Amino acid sequence: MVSVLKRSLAIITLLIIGYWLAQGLAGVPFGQDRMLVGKYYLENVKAQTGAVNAVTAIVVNYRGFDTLGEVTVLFIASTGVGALLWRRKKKRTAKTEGSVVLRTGSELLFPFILMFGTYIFIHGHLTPGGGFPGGATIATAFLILYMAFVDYEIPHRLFEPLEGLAGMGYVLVGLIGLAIGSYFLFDWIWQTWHWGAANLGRLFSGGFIPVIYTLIGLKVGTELSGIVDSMLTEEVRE
Amino acid sequence: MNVLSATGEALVLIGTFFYFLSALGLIRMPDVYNRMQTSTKSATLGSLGVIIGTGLWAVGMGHSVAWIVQTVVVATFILLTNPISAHALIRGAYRSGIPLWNGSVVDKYGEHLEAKAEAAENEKDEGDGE
Amino acid sequence: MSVPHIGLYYFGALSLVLVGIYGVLVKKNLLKILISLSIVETGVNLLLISVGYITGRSAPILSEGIGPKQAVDPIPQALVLTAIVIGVATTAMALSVAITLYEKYGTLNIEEIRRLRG
Amino acid sequence: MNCIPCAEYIIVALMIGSAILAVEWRDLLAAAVGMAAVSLFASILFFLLQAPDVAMTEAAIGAALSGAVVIFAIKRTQRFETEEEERPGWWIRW
Repeated sequence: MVSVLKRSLAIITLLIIGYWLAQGLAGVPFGQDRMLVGKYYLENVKAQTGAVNAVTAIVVNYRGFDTLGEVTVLFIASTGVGALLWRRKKKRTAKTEGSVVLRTGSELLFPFILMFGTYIFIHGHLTPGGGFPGGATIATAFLILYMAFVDYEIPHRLFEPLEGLAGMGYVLVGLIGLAIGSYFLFDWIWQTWHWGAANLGRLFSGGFIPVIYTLIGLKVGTELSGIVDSMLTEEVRE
Repeated sequence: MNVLSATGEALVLIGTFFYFLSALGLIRMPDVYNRMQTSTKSATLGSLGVIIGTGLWAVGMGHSVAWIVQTVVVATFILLTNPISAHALIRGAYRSGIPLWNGSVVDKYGEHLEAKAEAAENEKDEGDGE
Repeated sequence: MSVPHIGLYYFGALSLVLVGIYGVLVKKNLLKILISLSIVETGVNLLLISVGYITGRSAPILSEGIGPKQAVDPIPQALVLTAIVIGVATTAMALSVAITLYEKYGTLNIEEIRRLRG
Repeated sequence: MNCIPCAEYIIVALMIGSAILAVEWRDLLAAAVGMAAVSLFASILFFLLQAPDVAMTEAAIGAALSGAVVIFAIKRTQRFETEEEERPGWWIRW
């Protein structure tokens, strides 16, 4: 049982921290225009990247190097989960099979959830979404299959190469920009060819944003489902 | 204002009424299973009414036909997913040992589980005998 | 000493951060500490997004009728978008460390684990 | 009558309440569900703050995957916060 003294000490500390933070936040009034860099991005996003969704353009185009770092962190975390929970013999130890309704329903809905995730990351430059939510949706589809079936496992032979190839593809797309005489992660589809300038706001536009977001979506989806897989399989003792 | 948008408004009203019924059942019902049943069943119906009603309303107000197509797709998926999730939740609740209400008379799932356990027992006994 | 006046969203985000820090300070179970850290993370994300909000403007998707003058700040949204996904991955990694500790020591109480060291 | 602000107040209150319950509940399974509820309410707030991208991500990750990962960890360790055997609380038997 947590002692009363510890609780009250914690609450007093929190009150002090809270007062201090609120004092700071009171100088930042809510809902006022204080954009500096964001204004530049918003004014030039259509001309410079060809995307309609400014958030996507910032994530992939203006700050693509940062996103590459984030994907690397995701990869390292996923590898860490796999390494920490590695055992010589692993198997799923779930006992309760899902009911008939659940199994049939999840089999029926699985392709639709995959299709929705793909839709999210292909249309990332037009509508809200992108590779990160799309990949999470795909991982949720595999999570549903894990819940419904006792002995389901993701196709490891397909997923592990896909994960690596998606990460390599991201770097490769960036290196093409370096090769044709500009900087790393240069938007070569949009800047050099102006490919898709005629149909701005439709699917075939946005430079390399759909390409990179497809790769990110595949990577996030495979890694999150890999995390789910390694958390759910346990060691079997003979 | 024409027939389509009037129908849409009526559907939205009916859906809202079912939402109200489901919230009422959530308060009034005695145990987990009854509450889950009333909330899921009438909330599904209410969502269908509200969503399709919105589509009809928008078409009646002169927007494009894409509204009704999109709302029908959304309603189909709600009709597919909502009962399945409620079923899985209730099954989990039963298996984790939450008791039924005192006044319940039918427990088909419990009977099914008992019959299954008995069958397994008999099979084991026969296997031992041989 | 007057009470500073902050908006509703700031209040919500700050409360989430404080509740999470309380859990980290007081609780002794490792999983409960990780749950509290996850709540802190949600609070920080909410704080960042609400700093970027501008009253009366709409989402930064420049479709018809929404020009650069009618959109909120897109940069905090772009930051938080990636931070959420990274957050769940790092939480999963911390949880697997906790699982490994439980398999080694048979407990999740941090004081017990410290005593068993060496 | 425009009543968006009252909805905001209600959602913020529910979110803080779920956060307090998620920290205080001694049943870790219930605490995981409370954490998922915090994420869900935060996702609604993100949508009201005109950030639909973030709202989608938070709804997919916070409410589904994060809670699921915590529940898997609870399945492999122990359900209650302390060592002693405890019964599920009143909120289940109610």
